[in-house]
Amino acid sequence: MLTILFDGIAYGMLLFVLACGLAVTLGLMNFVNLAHGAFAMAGGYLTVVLMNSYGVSFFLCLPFAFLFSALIGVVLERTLYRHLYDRSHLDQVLFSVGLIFMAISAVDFFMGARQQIVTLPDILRGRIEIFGVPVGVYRLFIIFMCALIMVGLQYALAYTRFGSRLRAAVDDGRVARGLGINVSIVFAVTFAVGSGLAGLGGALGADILGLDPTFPLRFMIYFLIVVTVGGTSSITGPFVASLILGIADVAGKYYFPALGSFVIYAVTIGLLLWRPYGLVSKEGAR
Amino acid sequence: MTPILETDSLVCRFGGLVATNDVSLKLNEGARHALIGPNGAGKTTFINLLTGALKPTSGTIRLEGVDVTREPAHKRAARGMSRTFQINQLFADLTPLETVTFAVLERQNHGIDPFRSVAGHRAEIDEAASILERFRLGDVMDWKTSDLPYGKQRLLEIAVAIAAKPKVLLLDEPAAGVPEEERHEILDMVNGLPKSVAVLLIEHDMDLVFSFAERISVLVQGALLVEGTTEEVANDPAVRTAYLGEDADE
Amino acid sequence: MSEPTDKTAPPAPSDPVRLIARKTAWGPMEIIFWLAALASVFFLPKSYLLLNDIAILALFALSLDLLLGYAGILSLGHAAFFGLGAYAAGLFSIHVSAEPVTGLLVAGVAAGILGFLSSFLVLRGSDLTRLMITLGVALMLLEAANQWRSLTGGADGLSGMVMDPILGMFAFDLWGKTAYIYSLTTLFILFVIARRLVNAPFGLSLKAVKGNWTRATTVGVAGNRRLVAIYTIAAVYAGIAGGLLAQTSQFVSLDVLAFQRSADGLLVLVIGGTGYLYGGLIGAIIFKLMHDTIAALTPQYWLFWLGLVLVVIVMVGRDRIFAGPQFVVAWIGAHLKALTGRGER
Amino acid sequence: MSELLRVEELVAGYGPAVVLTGVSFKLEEGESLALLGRNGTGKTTLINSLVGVTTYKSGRIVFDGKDIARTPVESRAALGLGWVPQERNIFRSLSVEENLTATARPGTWTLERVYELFPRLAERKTNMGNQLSGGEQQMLAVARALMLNPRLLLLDEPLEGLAPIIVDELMGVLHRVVSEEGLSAIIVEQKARKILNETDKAIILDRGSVIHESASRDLLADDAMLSSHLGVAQGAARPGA
Amino acid sequence: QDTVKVGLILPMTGPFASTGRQVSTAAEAYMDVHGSEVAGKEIELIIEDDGGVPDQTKRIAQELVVNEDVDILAGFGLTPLAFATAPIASQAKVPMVVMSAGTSSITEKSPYIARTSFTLAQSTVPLAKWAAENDIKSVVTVVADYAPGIDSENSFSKEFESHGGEIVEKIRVPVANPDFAPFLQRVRDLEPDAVFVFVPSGVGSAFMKQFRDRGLDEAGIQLIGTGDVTDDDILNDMGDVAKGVITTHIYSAAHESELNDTFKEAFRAAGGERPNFMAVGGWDGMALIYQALEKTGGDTDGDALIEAMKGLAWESPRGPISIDPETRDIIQDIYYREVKDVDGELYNVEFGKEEAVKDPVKAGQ
Ligand SMILES: Nc1ncnc2c1ncn2[C@@H]1O[C@H](COP(=O)(O)OP(=O)(O)OP(=O)(O)O)[C@@H](O)[C@H]1O
Ligand SMILES: Nc1ncnc2c1ncn2[C@@H]1O[C@H](COP(=O)(O)OP(=O)(O)OP(=O)(O)O)[C@@H](O)[C@H]1O
Ligand SMILES: CC(C)C[C@H](N)C(=O)O
Ligand SMILES: [Mg+2]
Ligand SMILES: [Mg+2]
Repeated sequence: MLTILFDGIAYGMLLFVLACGLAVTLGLMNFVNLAHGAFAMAGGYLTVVLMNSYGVSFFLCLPFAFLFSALIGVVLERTLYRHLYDRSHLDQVLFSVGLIFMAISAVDFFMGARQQIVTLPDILRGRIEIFGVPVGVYRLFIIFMCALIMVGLQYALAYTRFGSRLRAAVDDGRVARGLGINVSIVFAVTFAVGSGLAGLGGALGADILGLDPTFPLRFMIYFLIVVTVGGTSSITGPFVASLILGIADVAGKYYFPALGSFVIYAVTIGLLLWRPYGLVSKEGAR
Repeated sequence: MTPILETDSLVCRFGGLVATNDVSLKLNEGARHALIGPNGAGKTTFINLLTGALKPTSGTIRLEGVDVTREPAHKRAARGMSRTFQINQLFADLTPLETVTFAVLERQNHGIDPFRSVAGHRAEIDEAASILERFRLGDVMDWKTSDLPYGKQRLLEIAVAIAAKPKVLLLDEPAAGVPEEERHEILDMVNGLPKSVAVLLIEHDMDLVFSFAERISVLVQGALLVEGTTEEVANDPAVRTAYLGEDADE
Repeated sequence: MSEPTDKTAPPAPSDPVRLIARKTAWGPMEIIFWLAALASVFFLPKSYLLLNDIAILALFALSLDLLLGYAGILSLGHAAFFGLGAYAAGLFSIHVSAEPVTGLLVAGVAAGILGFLSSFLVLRGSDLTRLMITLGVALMLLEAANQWRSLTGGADGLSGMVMDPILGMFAFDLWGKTAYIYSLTTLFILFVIARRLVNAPFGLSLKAVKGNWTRATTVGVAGNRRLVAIYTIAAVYAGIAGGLLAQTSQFVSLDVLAFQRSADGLLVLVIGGTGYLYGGLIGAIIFKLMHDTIAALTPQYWLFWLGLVLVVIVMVGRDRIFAGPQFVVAWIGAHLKALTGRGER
Repeated sequence: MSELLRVEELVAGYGPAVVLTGVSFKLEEGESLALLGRNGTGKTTLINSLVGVTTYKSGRIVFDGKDIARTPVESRAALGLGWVPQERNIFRSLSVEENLTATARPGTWTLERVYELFPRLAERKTNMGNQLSGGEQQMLAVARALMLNPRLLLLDEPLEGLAPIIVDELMGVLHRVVSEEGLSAIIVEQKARKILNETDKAIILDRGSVIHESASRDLLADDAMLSSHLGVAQGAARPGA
Repeated sequence: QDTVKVGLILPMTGPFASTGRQVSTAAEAYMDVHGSEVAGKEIELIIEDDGGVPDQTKRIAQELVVNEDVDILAGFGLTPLAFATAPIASQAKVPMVVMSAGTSSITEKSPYIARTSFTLAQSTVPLAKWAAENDIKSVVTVVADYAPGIDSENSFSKEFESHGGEIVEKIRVPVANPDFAPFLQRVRDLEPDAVFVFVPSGVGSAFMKQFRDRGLDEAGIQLIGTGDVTDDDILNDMGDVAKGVITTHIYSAAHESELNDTFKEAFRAAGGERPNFMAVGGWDGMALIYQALEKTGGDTDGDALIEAMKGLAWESPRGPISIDPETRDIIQDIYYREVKDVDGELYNVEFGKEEAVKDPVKAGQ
């Protein structure tokens, strides 16, 4: 029972780590970056290459994965993404799907179509007992990382001026600039952080979720569910959503294995009907 | 005679804030009534309650004697309640002609007609065009609405509201953003509506209010402070301190 | 910024009807488009199979355009209706009657019923919410089809369909000729109906509801009901498209319900542009041809080039690409003007 | 008094469309200017061009001795421009207080001081930007500009939608800061007479250029001028024509 | 002209791209080794991508037949892809060589279908027998929820129960499943002697790692499965967790024979890394086509070719195989293997075999 709860939490947290970058780019910047998973994939593959070919330690790979994806993010943001902020969501969809396609093919070309495997260091393997409940060490580690990210983001967005300047820039970029906010830098930094978080998520998730070139498409739906159910106006929303969905999915599969993925979709629809603008939302009725 | 529009102890809260506090107001057929009050007094909120854009916390709204408190906005509109918005609510991608034609078609319940082309509804288009002419929008009726200068958009906002041939017309600061010399014209046009139409006007331009309204209600912090004729209100000391300021009549 | 329409030659204000009619009349480009489609039946015998695919995809995208372009409802789960139509047509042909036209109607009706029922789920919320709810519905249907193996064949697909000749006269052939003509005809008929629909007051009211919900409601429109109506109609269209696929390929697999199917439809529509009905059609032609050509050159990495094209379309701008030749002329013109010093710069 | 702003033959518009066809005027430090003109004559476009959010074509904008016509938009606020856009453009997902602090720059205008000026805002400080009444939004837009601690305030119809008593108060404050704190201001207003009493200078725009420039006092006395350029006239000018 | 066109339709992109890659590389490798001329005819291989979507497979097959005049259709990475195309083979009388799909009933869908891959029942039945004989009394099955998975679930439980074993529970997991945790936890709580697993190759490693991390091995539960979980393609990267896993399958890259060495080398030369059981299906598919053409003397008539294929027997890199003349399905040896470290690399090392296994599903009918 408690093990299932713990697994659900860990799974939810993993979803959160993967999706929180999207919560930043889609939720806060209002850019429908479906290619989010591609940045996650970049982090995952970097980890695989560094570990398997250069023997770099897994722990060191994590910050590298963040930086690597952030770097790709910032380069793409400066060259391509920034031209699309004021375009329609549909154009953004088309563009980011195009990027996904290119990423999938490119990874396939360089790394092959097969599954890549990350071998975790021994201290992260196995399980330990906490209050009599056996828990997976790696899952515990993910929960820990997630808490760290959550606190960091929450602090940056709610307690610094950066958060309000970002939201101002998103609400009305033209006026924000007129009032002295350097919108392009704010966006570039935010985008880099969002991509970097994706990369970190990819590195952390590769072991549990597997890693192959179709990664960005396979998990796109989960990212989107988390951000939508959570609501786009905060980080806490997606966090809570990840928890609920993670627990619901794991418990659903444990208790009703025959229902397969039914549970997570049903919960998603139910939550969205209950709170159409997400769990945490500042929008009122229409 | 039953009033055409009547509210009874209407209350609306936003969290701790009482935006509308026990407001009972009557509009008779053909009324020319103004609602004034300081910023944030709850005027727009009151109109939102009347039209169904907001749901009241308590109280009732009756339109021609029928309790419409729980009715959705579109039903109230179909009963003859029409409004303008303090911040323009227009169809950016349609032309003024399409916009007003749409309103006319809907008034006649043609909106669900899926087969006859809009262009086939000649009478409605002509009616829309003549409304636009009246509002000096004739020469721009084929522009994209979003390309119109702000002042013209303001006029279109009123034209759409009038195309519905309302029984009650609620105007939320219709003259804001309109140049001085055209402000009076707008209200003249509103005045030119059939005498039976009841008009409730919100406006901060006291020249307009005093020249247009027969009765004025003053709302302060969500509650009605005074209601009376133009003179009564203009000379009410409480209104002067709360709203008009000292040099109000220069 | 878009120039106010027709600034140079202001139309006689006395004839507002013409101003409206001008936008809805059949233009020469439209007529050429359909003549070209007709010509393909005679001149492209080798491509019937591909053309048939294009026609079906075009119908699917057209149905999405009714939703997105005219009602502003973003759906990532439109495959639910496509797939339901496909299964309905398939099961109907196996268990009831192998007559294609009735089968197609059954597909449309089945999808329409689902569309009507599920439309109530998408009435509230933001774009993103609708995106996820539609997606969720489609994925749940996919799970259901997967689980209900006895009826649908589950992951193995529904095989054993054998279609009668259309109207008892035209049998489906290996070259896909009958299939293509059948699909094209269906597409054309449904297109004409859609065209009437959007040019009628109903269509205008949809644009209004999409453009500004608040204002449309204050004019007296029950926005929700209009959305339910168009959602149902779009579902019928998608169902018929699915039915066409089932009948012309005589096989139904879970893929008809897959996320990929919905996403392709959306891509196609966005490539072609929304809100003028031809977007889905043009998009389908571009997408399929592009896919087919590139995939023939590099079966492994065609996805890369397709992705690149999508990125380029967005970066350069759809309008400019479509207006290609005109744009070049206009561009040269503008620069000549600048050179002679009479331009704005 | 020294010159704060000099605009020379400014040509600007939106994309390819030219709205301002060559605007020139001057403003001294500590002076207030009324910017008048009919609907659609380019008042907003002029203000926006000073802020930098239109398409600049040619001409000079000399602010404090430096040509800022090509200075990036976001740097102009730091130079001392404070903008109140015509449509207020309150950041809807920021609370009232965040709206004030997000762009604030250090100086004499602080949260306390603007709350003192608009007590209404202090009462509503946790409301989101889109949960304000029209007039409250207007107050917030002005307060937000003041929090930038600018040297030149650009006010595009700041009085629109404000209750008469607030209008008086705001005009009083503007008058005080201009005369006592050496701030300058350009104020767009539809009601010429209301504003001319409170400003030093006035210019009238028509079809994208200045057709009249004088001391406010003189214009106020010039009934002919007022009625021919601002008074009742048939049909608004078409843009760019 | 004297060319024989072979249309090879495979998922070259999408989630099953690695299947397509293995098969197509092996087919090309076969042609590199054996030349492109058979019985005086030039073999032309046309590789097409169907992305794993059945209606695409079918359309491509149809186009190849009517426009390109292909003589033989081949490939078919997944069961539904083969099902969708079967009617085309019948209608156009073109032989269809199934090189990868593994559901038993495929060959029954058209008299023109022959298979060089395997059926899942073929692999699982010997495994069930082995389990029963090796002191395993109770088993939980975990299979991917699609036709091959269900085939394997059915044939395993039938065989296992017939030997007196007990199937405690049958769990089906979604094909695209992000996390095995809940399923594995359930298995653990059910405490069977062993868990039988079939998941498509690729997903296997995640399954195995979580199996260990969750301590199922410490709880005394043995992991057994078809060779898909220890797919040669990725086996080496799995690390310690894979060691000691017992599987049954048709092919191991560690199979010791000269022919297998040739195969592996050719495969590498054609751009692959380590060939797996899908690759060998592609290699043997080409072998089947070559031999059938030899037999007909270059005649490409569909009936003649399929007739020629029946009963063919030859030595494959996996061992001896033949085509059952009745069912046109493959008859082959099934090997018992254990994952072991061989010179620093992980391999499925064979330790026994079941000879000439026919598809048990069809044999049982
Ligand atoms: N974003 C825009 N794109 C294109 N043209 C515009 C835009 N904004 C304004 N215009 C045009 O520029 C001209 C000048 O408009 P502007 O808003 O500067 O006038 P204004 O004097 O401020 O009028 P008002 O009194 O209505 O506020 C108008 O004709 C208008 O149609
Ligand atoms: N959605 C909301 N949530 C919370 N408070 C709100 C909301 N909408 C309005 N308010 C508050 O309710 C009060 C009344 O607002 P309302 O818009 O009715 O004022 P008003 O009388 O129209 O003022 P104005 O003359 O400035 O337009 C204001 O103080 C406003 O801040
Ligand atoms: C084991 C796999 C090669 C089986 C194949 N994926 C099929 O669908 O039949
Ligand atoms: Mg108001
Ligand atoms: Mg203006």
